[in-house]
Amino acid sequence: MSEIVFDNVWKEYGDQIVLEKISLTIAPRAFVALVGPSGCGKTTFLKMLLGEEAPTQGQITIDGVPLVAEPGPDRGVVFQRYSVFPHLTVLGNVLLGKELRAAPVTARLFGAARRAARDEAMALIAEVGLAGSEDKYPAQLSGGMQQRLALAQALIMRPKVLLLDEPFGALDPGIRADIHVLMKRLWHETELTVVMVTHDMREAFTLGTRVIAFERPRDRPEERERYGALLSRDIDIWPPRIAGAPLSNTPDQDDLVTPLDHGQDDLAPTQGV
Amino acid sequence: MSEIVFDNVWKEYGDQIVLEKISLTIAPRAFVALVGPSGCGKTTFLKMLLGEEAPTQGQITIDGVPLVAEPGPDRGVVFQRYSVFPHLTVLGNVLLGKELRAAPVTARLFGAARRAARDEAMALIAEVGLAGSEDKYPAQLSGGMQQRLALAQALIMRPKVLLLDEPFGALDPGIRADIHVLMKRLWHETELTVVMVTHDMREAFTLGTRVIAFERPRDRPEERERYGALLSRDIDIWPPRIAGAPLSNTPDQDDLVTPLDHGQDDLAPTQGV
Amino acid sequence: MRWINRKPGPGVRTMLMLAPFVLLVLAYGLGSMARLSDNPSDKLLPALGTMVDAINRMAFVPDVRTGEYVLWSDTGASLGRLSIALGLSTLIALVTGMLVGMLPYVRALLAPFIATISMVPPLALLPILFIVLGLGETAKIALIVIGVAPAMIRDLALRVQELPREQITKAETLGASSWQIALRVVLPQILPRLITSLRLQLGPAWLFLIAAEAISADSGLGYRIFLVRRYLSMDVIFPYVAWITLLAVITNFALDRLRIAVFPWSNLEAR
Amino acid sequence: MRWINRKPGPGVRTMLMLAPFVLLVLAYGLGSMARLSDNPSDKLLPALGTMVDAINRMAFVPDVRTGEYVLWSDTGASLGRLSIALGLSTLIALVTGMLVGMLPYVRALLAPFIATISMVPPLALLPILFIVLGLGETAKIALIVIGVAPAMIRDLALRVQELPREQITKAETLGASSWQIALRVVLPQILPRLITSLRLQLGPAWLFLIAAEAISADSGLGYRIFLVRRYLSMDVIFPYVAWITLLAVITNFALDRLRIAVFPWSNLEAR
Amino acid sequence: FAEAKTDFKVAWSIYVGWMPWGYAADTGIVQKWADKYGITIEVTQFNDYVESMNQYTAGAYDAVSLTNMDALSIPSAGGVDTTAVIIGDYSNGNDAVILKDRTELAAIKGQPVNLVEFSVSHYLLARALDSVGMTERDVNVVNTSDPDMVGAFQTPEVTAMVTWNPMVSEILTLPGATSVFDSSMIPGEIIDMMAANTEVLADNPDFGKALVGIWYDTMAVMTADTPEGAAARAAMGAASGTDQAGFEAQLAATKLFATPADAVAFTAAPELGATMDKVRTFLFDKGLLGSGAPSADVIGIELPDGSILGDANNVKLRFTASYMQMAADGAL
Ligand SMILES: Nc1ncnc2c1ncn2[C@@H]1O[C@H](COP(=O)(O)OP(=O)(O)OP(=O)(O)O)[C@@H](O)[C@H]1O
Ligand SMILES: Nc1ncnc2c1ncn2[C@@H]1O[C@H](COP(=O)(O)OP(=O)(O)OP(=O)(O)O)[C@@H](O)[C@H]1O
Ligand SMILES: [Mg+2]
Ligand SMILES: [Mg+2]
Repeated sequence: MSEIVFDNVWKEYGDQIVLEKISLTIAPRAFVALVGPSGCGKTTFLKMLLGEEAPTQGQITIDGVPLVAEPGPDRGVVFQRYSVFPHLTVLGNVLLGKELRAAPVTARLFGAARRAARDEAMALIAEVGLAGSEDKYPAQLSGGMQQRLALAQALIMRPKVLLLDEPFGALDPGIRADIHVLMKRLWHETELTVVMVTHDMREAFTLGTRVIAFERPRDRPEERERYGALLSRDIDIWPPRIAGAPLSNTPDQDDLVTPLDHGQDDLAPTQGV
Repeated sequence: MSEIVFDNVWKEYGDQIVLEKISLTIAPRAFVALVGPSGCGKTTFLKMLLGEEAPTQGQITIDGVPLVAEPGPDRGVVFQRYSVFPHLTVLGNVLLGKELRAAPVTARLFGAARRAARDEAMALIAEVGLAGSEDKYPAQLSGGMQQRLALAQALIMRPKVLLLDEPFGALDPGIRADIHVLMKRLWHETELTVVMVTHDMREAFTLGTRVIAFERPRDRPEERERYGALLSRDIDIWPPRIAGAPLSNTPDQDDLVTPLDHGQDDLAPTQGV
Repeated sequence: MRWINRKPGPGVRTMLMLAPFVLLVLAYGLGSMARLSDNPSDKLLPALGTMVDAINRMAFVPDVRTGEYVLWSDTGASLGRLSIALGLSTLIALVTGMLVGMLPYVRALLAPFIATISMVPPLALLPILFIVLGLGETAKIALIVIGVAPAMIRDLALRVQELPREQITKAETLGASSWQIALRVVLPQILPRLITSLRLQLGPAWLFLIAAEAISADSGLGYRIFLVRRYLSMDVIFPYVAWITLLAVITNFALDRLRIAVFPWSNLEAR
Repeated sequence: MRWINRKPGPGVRTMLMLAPFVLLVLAYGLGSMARLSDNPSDKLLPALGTMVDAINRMAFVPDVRTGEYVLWSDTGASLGRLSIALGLSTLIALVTGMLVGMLPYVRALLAPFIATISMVPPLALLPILFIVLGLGETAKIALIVIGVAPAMIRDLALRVQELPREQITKAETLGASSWQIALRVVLPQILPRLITSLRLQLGPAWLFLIAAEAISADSGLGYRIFLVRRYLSMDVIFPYVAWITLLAVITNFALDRLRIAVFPWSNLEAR
Repeated sequence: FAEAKTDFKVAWSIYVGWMPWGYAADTGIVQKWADKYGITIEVTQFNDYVESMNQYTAGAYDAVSLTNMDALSIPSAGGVDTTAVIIGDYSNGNDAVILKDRTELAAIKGQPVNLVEFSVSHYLLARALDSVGMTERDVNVVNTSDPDMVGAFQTPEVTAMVTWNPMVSEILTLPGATSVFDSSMIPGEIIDMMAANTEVLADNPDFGKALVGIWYDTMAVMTADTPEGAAARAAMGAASGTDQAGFEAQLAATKLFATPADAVAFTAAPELGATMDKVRTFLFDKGLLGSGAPSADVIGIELPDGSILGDANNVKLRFTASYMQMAADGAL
């Protein structure tokens, strides 16, 4: 069920300490939103979880087992950019994981195996709302569609952990609201622990079950190198969201956001000027 | 005092109609926020105002005079990216406009003229909060600092109109709040009409005196080419903000935004899930 | 309006495009007339009519010795060599470039060596090449490969390294092995660049081909140019040079079309 | 761990780097020994000792006829030609590249012509070059310029066009004229690329230099190589080729350092 | 190392005196003689003379066409024991010293002279200067590649040139060009021959016989005043980049030994020894007999009568009339 434990993890690049004494337990099926100022080490934290970077000190375990030191199919990922393959169509992108798993040498599927994988991929593509675009290349999709594609591509591997590094940072508010709905549904329906880095507070609190903030307590230039960021806040959302629990009928505030309906709660504070 | 008038302006690229029947009067010293979905023609609108693109039909006038068909020093601009020159230091970037104006052939200033321009530039640099970074290159600055630099660079020309194309889209919320304060102050203190494109509703309503939305009423794929975007909403902020009026002491909501203080007004709506 | 903002219309554009070519021909014609009026048997700048005769002789009259149409057999021989050599270079560059670009061990091993090799002037090593590889087609092809492949390898290795790290990571999270990453992620993305890289090397490839044919051959465009150079038969050399240029320009254009046809996505990106 | 993720440590890295060079020397040694045991006066693969003798003779013993130290006077002659030619090419490429890149009219006029010219094999046009420019230094320098400048012009024009349109617009809003944009926005940003472009053309430039010196000269590295080629004096040719390679590698490296020193911002960007 | 073998490779390069080899290969004469001796002979054409000699010296070929001087300075000085199997012709005007706007050889003093350094042109220049009491110090030699001579002569810098045909006849058609000294004034000193590796020849005398057989069969065709002869000369002209008339003009300046008997007579005459002595002295002066050679005697040259010029323990160049004699005797 994938409980992730960080046990006093430090990360240094050369002389620069990026993260200090991170100790943290992420419950199975949690949706952790990770926030913090630019450069504080959020991406570095994700990279360690991915296995791309090793901690300088301390240990990371998943279900008690030390983390494999390389990215693998148990952990899916979506980045802000470059998450999909520009040379593959939508279908090709989603199929890729299946093909890699099934055919170690050719990395391609044929005949019945391909048809089965294709059906699964098509279902997933429809689920993220890309039905009809199967034969398009990523460059022909909008930013929001590309990120949905990246999600579908990661989810077809049924990873235990899904890591998202500012996946929606480059999107329009309207598109972002759509994708939030999708994200929530997927999290409810799939057996997933999610760790998402975001710059957007609203997003963190809309989606997360838990919001974690990193901060550098000492951030004067001359101190930068000697001190890293710490885990400075850790808030559980209340009342708790529970994965798989039936979606309440009250629509999410975010889903309503369309450019001008926003007015109400934003006009108020600005009237002070 | 620069009143800008769009008189039934259409813009087409080849067969594709991008903007339709835009008629609009922008009052002197207005701060117009321009919103709308991606691809609806916001940047195209700005380009026409800049003089980079000519309207296919209709006319744009500033103070009754038809717009010069080329960008010039009366209209300043800040883009989301690439607004500053990577090969010049902060000081060099701000000085550039002065040098171009004063020395048509060498485009450089020497001696006393340079010292005077330098003093003015240094004052402006300090005003946008970059004092101390005069000798750094843009690549050594954070995104927020680069955008302040772009502002300073545009403002030293004392343009009548300042055009901003998603100038703060790539910035952190914390940094963005800082720059909003700066923007407001500059607008109050300088004789400026501002037109700002943004994706961020909050930003539009925090800064603008008037929010204009473009929308494509017909946006099915087969209709895309035949119909352009229209001016769909036009909201004056109430109570009106007036340029140059003393800043009220009530601090702007935005200025308070630091990552976690955000909680209050964002937690509420999400509890519904 | 500033000059940087002024754009010529389509008619003016065509005229401007043709102007330098027309000027070149005109300048040639005048120069030729001036020299020929001094010395009617001057061979350096033959009259256009003389060149037409020469083209006619080379292209449409069978050679007394071999009975072949010289221009066509020369073209065939040269293009044959060139295409084998470029095919080989492309293959070598693809394999080596991918290995160097992807695997840090291979990169440590080969990158400095290839960078050095690419600076060796191949013409100076011709004797060795001919002796090691014999005088047949092999040595000529090898000269082209040696002259062209190092630059292509370096270019491709660089492109492989420029692939966003995120893509490799993503592939790893999809369970890809090194081999699978090479096959499904790196290779297809590098192929369009391979074609572009090949286009950039067309000029040098012709150069080496001509140099090789100058030394030992009994047919080929370069062979013919060097053979008749002893007689300063510019009436043959000029058309041959123009023909080589035309072939190169066409190849260049065709390769680009090929890239767009085979890898449509590679043009979408450039938007 | 996947091979793409394995990185050699610094010690292993150095060893790997040296390995191909050591192997090359070893292979040469073995080949040389094998040939020399067949024919002790074989000249194709002379023993390393013979080469040291030759180096000694060329570099440290004055020539009986001229009293000069041959290696150094050859190097001086070649580097002199090369630097004048590369300086000229750089200048031409800078001016033309900027004009073609910035002004749509000039682009329409020259871009197709330059693309065509860059495909002409310059070696084939040597006779013309000689007659127009004489047999002296001018023709040699011109050959290098003709061989090298079109590629540089195209590269630079492309880079100028790649400058973000936003920068040009911004400059216009600061009141810049076309000339001022060229001087203060385009030129300084294109200069570092000019150096890189120059580095890429070092290989071809040496090639054309050697070809020009082979045709007519009385000193120069290429002259010497082709002169002693007549006697298959590989004991002189090998050290000369190694020396040329070394010079090219050093120039390449020095130019890159120069770029970083003079345009510090051009390296910041690459982060 | 050489031993009995059946496959042989012959290199020749494009020059008037060697064009018959290409013709012989094209028309089956080579095939005929190879079959007769049960061997194969591969004949390869070179565009570049120097490269053909280099290849032979490096062991890639068993026989090569070259001049007497180059045979001594390249294969022989390179340790390859070489035997002149066929003396085909000597240059009788094919090589010339040409001045621009001057008609006296003496006017060459102080001028730059363009020529292929260390080639027979260089030798011809030395002999020409000698004839008017000058040495190479009185001129300034500029190395110039042979295919570019015609173009080079038309540049203002070039005022004196030494080269060979076909360039000579092309240059002499240019205004102001005068031949002031040519090889007909030193007859028999610039000899064009077909030379083979001595060891290969010793182990495979049939190879030598085949070469001679091919050569004189071809001579018979090309010197004949018949339509076949004219066709042969036209073909050779085409192969060398000109036409029949141009080729015959070059032949006129070449003393071709049409019959084996003529060749044997020339080879066996005592003048050959005197010529080779002049040649080796010239080469020694230029440092071309090997660096550190103590005297012109380092390399032994065996003459047809068995006498040896130079070091008898280091004979690397041999002249023999025996194969041509077999042809003369009809003993092939
Ligand atoms: N490979 C590396 N080598 C050296 N330093 C690095 C490396 N990767 C990251 N850093 C440094 O580590 C710090 C944290 O970087 P990281 O990318 O994790 O920040 P982040 O929180 O993701 O920032 P952002 O919000 O801008 O994405 C930065 O100071 C960065 O310069
Ligand atoms: N130079 C051009 N040629 C052809 N079509 C263009 C050109 N520039 C823009 N367009 C088209 O005009 C439409 C509007 O583009 P524009 O960049 O103005 O949108 P936008 O509102 O700024 O979008 P975004 O929010 O993504 O920046 C788009 O459909 C675009 O494809
Ligand atoms: Mg990050
Ligand atoms: Mg836009």
